Amino acid sequence: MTDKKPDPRRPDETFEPFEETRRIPWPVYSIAIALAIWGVIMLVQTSTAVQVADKTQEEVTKEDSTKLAQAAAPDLDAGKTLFADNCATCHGDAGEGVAGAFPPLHGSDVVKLGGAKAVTHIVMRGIGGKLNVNGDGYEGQMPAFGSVLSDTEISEIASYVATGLNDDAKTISAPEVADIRKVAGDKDPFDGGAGLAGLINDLPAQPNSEAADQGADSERVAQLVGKGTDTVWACASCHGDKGEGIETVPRLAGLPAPYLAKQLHDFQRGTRFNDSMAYVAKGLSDREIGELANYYASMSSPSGAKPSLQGDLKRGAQLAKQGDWSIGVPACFTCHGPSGVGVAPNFPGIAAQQPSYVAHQLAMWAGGARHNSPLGLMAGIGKALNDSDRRAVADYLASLAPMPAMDKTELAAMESNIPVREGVDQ
Amino acid sequence: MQITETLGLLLALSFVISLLALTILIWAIANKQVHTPDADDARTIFEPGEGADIDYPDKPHHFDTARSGIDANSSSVVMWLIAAAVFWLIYGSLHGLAASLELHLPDLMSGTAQMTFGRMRTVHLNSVAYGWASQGGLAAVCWIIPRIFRTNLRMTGLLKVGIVLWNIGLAAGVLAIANGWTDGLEWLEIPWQIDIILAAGAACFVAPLIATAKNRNVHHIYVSGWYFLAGVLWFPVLFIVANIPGVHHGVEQATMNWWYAHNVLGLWLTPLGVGTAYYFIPKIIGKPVYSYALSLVGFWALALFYSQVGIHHLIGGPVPTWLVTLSVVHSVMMFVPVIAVAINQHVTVASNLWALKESMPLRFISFGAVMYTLASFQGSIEALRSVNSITHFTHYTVAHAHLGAYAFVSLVLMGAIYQIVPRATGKYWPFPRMIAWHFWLNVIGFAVYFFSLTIGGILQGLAQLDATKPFADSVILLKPYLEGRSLGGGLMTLGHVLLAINLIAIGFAKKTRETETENMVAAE
Amino acid sequence: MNRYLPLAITALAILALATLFLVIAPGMQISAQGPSQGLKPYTEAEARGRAVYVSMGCLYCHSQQPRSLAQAPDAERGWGRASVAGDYAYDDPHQLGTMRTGPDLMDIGDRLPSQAWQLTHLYQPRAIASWSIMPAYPYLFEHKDKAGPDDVVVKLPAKYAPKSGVIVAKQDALDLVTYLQGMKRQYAPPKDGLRDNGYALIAEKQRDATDATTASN
Amino acid sequence: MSNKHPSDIPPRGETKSSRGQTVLRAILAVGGGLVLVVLGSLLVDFGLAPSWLTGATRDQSEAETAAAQSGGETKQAALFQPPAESTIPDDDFGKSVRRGMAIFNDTGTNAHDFVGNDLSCSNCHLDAGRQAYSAPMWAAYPVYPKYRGKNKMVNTMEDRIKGCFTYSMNAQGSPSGGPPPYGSDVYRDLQAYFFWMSKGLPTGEKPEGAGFGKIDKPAQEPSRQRGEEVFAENCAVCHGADGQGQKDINGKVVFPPLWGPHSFNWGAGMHKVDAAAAFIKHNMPLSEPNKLSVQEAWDVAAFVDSHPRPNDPRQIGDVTVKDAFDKWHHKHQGFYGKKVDGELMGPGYPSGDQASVPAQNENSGG
Repeated sequence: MTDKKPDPRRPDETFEPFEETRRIPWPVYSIAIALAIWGVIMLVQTSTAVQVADKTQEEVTKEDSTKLAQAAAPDLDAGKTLFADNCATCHGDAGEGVAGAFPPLHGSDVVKLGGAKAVTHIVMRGIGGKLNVNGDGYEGQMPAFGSVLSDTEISEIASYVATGLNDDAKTISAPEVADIRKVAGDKDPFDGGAGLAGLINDLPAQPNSEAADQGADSERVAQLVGKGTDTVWACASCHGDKGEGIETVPRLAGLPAPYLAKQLHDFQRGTRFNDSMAYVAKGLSDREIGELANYYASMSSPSGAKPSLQGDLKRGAQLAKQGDWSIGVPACFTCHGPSGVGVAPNFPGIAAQQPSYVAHQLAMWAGGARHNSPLGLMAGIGKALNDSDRRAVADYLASLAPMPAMDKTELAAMESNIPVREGVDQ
Repeated sequence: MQITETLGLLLALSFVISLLALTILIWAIANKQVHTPDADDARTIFEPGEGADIDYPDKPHHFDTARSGIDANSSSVVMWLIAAAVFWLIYGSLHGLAASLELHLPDLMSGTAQMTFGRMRTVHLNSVAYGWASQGGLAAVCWIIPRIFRTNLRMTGLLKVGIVLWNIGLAAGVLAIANGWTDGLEWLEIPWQIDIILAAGAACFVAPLIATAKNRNVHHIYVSGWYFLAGVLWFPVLFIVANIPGVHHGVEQATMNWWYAHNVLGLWLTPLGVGTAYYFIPKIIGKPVYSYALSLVGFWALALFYSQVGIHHLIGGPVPTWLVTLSVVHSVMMFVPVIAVAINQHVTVASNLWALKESMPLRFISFGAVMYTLASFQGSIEALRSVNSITHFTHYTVAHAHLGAYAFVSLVLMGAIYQIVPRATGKYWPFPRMIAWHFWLNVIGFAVYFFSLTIGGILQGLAQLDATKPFADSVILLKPYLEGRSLGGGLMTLGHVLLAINLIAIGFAKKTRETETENMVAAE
Repeated sequence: MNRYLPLAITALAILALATLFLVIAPGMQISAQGPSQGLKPYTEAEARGRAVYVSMGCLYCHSQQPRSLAQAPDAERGWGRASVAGDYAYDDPHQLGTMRTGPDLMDIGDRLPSQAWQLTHLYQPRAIASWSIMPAYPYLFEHKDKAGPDDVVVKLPAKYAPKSGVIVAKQDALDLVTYLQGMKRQYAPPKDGLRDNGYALIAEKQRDATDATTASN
Repeated sequence: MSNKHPSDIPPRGETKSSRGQTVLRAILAVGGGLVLVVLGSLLVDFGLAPSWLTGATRDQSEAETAAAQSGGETKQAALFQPPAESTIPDDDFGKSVRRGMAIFNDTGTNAHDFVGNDLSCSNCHLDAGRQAYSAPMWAAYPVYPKYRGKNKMVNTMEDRIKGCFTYSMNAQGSPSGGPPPYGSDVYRDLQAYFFWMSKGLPTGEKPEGAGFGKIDKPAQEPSRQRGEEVFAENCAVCHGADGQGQKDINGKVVFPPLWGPHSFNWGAGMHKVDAAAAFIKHNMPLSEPNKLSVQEAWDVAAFVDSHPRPNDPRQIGDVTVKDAFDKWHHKHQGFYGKKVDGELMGPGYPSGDQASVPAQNENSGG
């Protein structure tokens, strides 16, 4: 390019003859005006955003004042609704109970003698094991609601049970519930009727507690859970001291041991995908997996979950209790048991599970990144649910009381009975 | 509550002010209410009788004789700046390439803290933004301002002090960052203590340039002059306000951060690039720019709208809705100045396509100018909330940033260097063919780079929006595109090395041009 | 455009206007909000860890600003609820970030609370995830023949473990992990928390539109 | 301005005349701007603009994809859609509907005295009796009263429900020892529920979706052996390897038993292999209807229906299994009265011992 000759197409000296009249081309005008109109529209919309925010704030103050009013005297109507949502599944709509399975609350000697205070204790801590009500024997597991219901809510339920279902005159207020929570909030569930002896005077004879000796966990398990090994992190360092999980780390407490063991084996084999858990599972022996699974299955702990995904709880409840057959989704509880307590060995409890975990796993099933459910049942369900459905159901499940622990005798029976079904994943 | 309503009003006010200003401006131009620049003004860059010959970079131009006094006066400052700029270009490119390699070969250089990705990338950004683009741009400013004002560059000594301070500050800053001492804000990583040196250096540029403008020998300030003079005022203000320690924190600091970072692009690098292109395109072609009156719209709309786009980096973030919308709206309004500049520059080039074949510098500069249009259009679209959901947080943004800062600003400045250096030194480029090689390496390298990251970024963004895909998917799918980026970056770096070789070689070359120039003067 | 002074004054006035709208006005609004209830100032160790985070340039791959569910499934990934301005009240420098080459870290302390996990991952991310492209940070650790009584030993798989001796975390690594463990932003957000609600508005508008269509059908 | 090139000085006279053009251009520009805005908003409103431009919410597009994915959707749409639960009125009629629904979904609890096994109505009438092709109640209600061959008389809905209690719910094993007496509130509430559900359907016409739907004849004779494999593969996860279903930690039945003392008796419709095959094909496994092939459905139905279960309540006293077979079962495609692995199907379990493990090889009569 050094020795270029001047270009033969020399530009005309009088170029741009229309310079004077061609000021600003009209497309420039058009575009500028169109953009300006668009901009004004955008800004008008944003100004409504300001109003939206203001409204919310007012609503908040209103909510707060209603809450304060409630604190004074428990709202029995609210108690009735809460009873229908949380208790009626087992105890019946009118608290009539189910013969041989769930003790009645209407006309129950336990409620009559203990009043709203005893109900509060039981609702908060849960109860498991042998129990006599009105002379009939029951042996069930009632979950602890302390971690999923507020003081106000418990006071409403307990007051409704005491005064609405029975003719006790005394209700219990939210501050009183708060006092009970301080003393007894984090205690284990009552050990059958015998456990209530200290709480209720003159309680008719109760069967002896048969609390299976939970026994000291093997040193190895304690080591794995609390400290980990040279290569593997401690389970509790992510899943929490009580196995309650957090965010996308799932709750493990009370899940069926065979289910837990299968998941660990799947992580080992790569049939379930999670880098951290694959790392952990590869560092565990089969024996350790079995022991850990039993450890967590027999663990009882409060719920560590609360709705946090802005899910529509009504829709969530519908999906959990009735399903949405128009998109081919049966109720969660059809397989995962009433109130999501789980059905061993294949159907884990889903109550009080961490919402981000549930929503994320449903999404992973939908996308195929997780594919280890029996018969691939969850894949179809995951695909049928859309984003807001996933969040709705995850949030609803997070609002439920946690599943009770499985006792060791039950676990032992399960282990011997359940054939390990390998290779039927997908 | 009170404050929200006030802000709602302010928000509306801001946009109304911008719109009113723009309307008045356009009305005034259309109705000749103000003196609007016209074709005569556009000819300011030419001497009488000039403007019919292509301004060959390697051939003495008859116009240069008239200007040789002016050029000789500024040439040493310009050459200092160019030498420093090209040094930082090479230094920054190598760091950029290394950072790019680290993204797909993570264990390649993991042994030392100084070479970790988070630091290499930061050194790259600071080197190229403050070392290369700013100094390259200032070189063009110091070259063009005296020419369009037909006066000598004033206070060249102070300018040289500024250059020395700036480079000392920058070197200290880059070393600090590599060793982990950083202010921790994007574009503002250099510790504020070191920023004092840089601010002093920047201040040394303001006074001489204003003094030169004051002493100009022309009535009309050519459009490049508006951009340059506004830019040299804007940048020090931005730089000082943003770096005051202890004032900003939390989310307010984030809004300040992006007010600064985007204004460094919009009110500093862009004016440098656009101003340079506005001068060299008509100058090299030898014809004034097409529809010069539009340049007024281009400049003021840029100032009004570009200055408020920064918060589009925080769309969907923890900042007030009104603030985001304000920036989104202004981002889209950027179509106006960009179209104006595009009509000015591209029509001038398009009606003189023959010149692209003749002049390598013009090829760089007009390619850069086209990239300015594309980058701005892309930026406006990217600021829309729906598009931003996909592209934000992904490598798409990186591609976009390079489209603006590299394909536009850097290529324009490289073209300017190829045009200026022979005139400033009075020598020929020793390896003219390498200029063509440089051009094509950069264009091809950039194309590979840009399309890799654009496609990869969109896929990455879509994967991250899809709840049914684990996060890992967005990383795994990106890897081949990251490799493509390294390939493109490697080609670009190679191009820069060619520029550096040419520049070093011209330093050792024998003087050749001056004699020819003298001959021409004699001939006239 | 022939005079310099008007040009300079107008140019600076425009910049002042932009500063008013982009920095001063939001700054006032944000500071009127104050810190979110539930947000604690950084402890000394957390602040030291944060300095390591800043100095290593974690910002360039990790954002700290979960988006709203109307925009992206961040919360579903366990990245936490959408953040509001008050959540950052104690941040200086802010680390909001603009890239998600890696995941958002606003709520990492909730999602991955394990110190041991974090140390392994910092020492060598690929010991956990083979696909990871995060840098390793071996210089935050030292190789010792035998761990001292106060040393935190990094748990490593055989592939990345030293042939003899142990890898222990330096103070920088421990501080950094303390900072990460403290990144918990799951407390209830203030109802009037400042954030970009633009996406929620769009979603609302579309819902209204859909409702209108269904109603007319 | 010393540098003006003479040729570039414009003729000043033109300036005035260009004024008019300015106005014209301004009008053109405003018009053009408006047209752009209108066109743009029309495009957006009619959904012609790409979704990435309009920022369509993810929910919407996902829902569309989901709808597109489920192929059966179009077929489903043609079926009757029963009203949503939320439309049950709040008056006394609504209360009756709700009671009926409660009985339907948890029969053992809410009609405790009349249920002799572990089943609920909704175990076979899925989705609370709303699911098409799983004998939805909205499809049954409009065709009653009708003549039934099973008892050779005109059956009212009450008669029909009584039959369900008698056979499918094995009322003979219930605390009361039989189905609810005529006039019981159980019938009233269940009928209220069915009536509410079928609102809007013409009476006397059998709607599409009724019964268990049609199933093709199998290519091969149904095989218990193949059926056993299908069962282990697809059914055992929920119904247990022994077909006895599963209960939760409190002993509440979650998955119903398919045979044995706690399942439906030999008089129930589901003991017929053709009925069971149709039900299985169209409804099982839950959430994956039509997963099994026609052959597999027949095979596994044969396997399920060839196990002991409570006796046909009509086969009491002196009536032997053979008598019952000749009188009621000879036309049925089932295993009643036949020998399976040397064991006679039909004798049931000794009454009053419903809970015990089935006695092996017991002779007829009982």
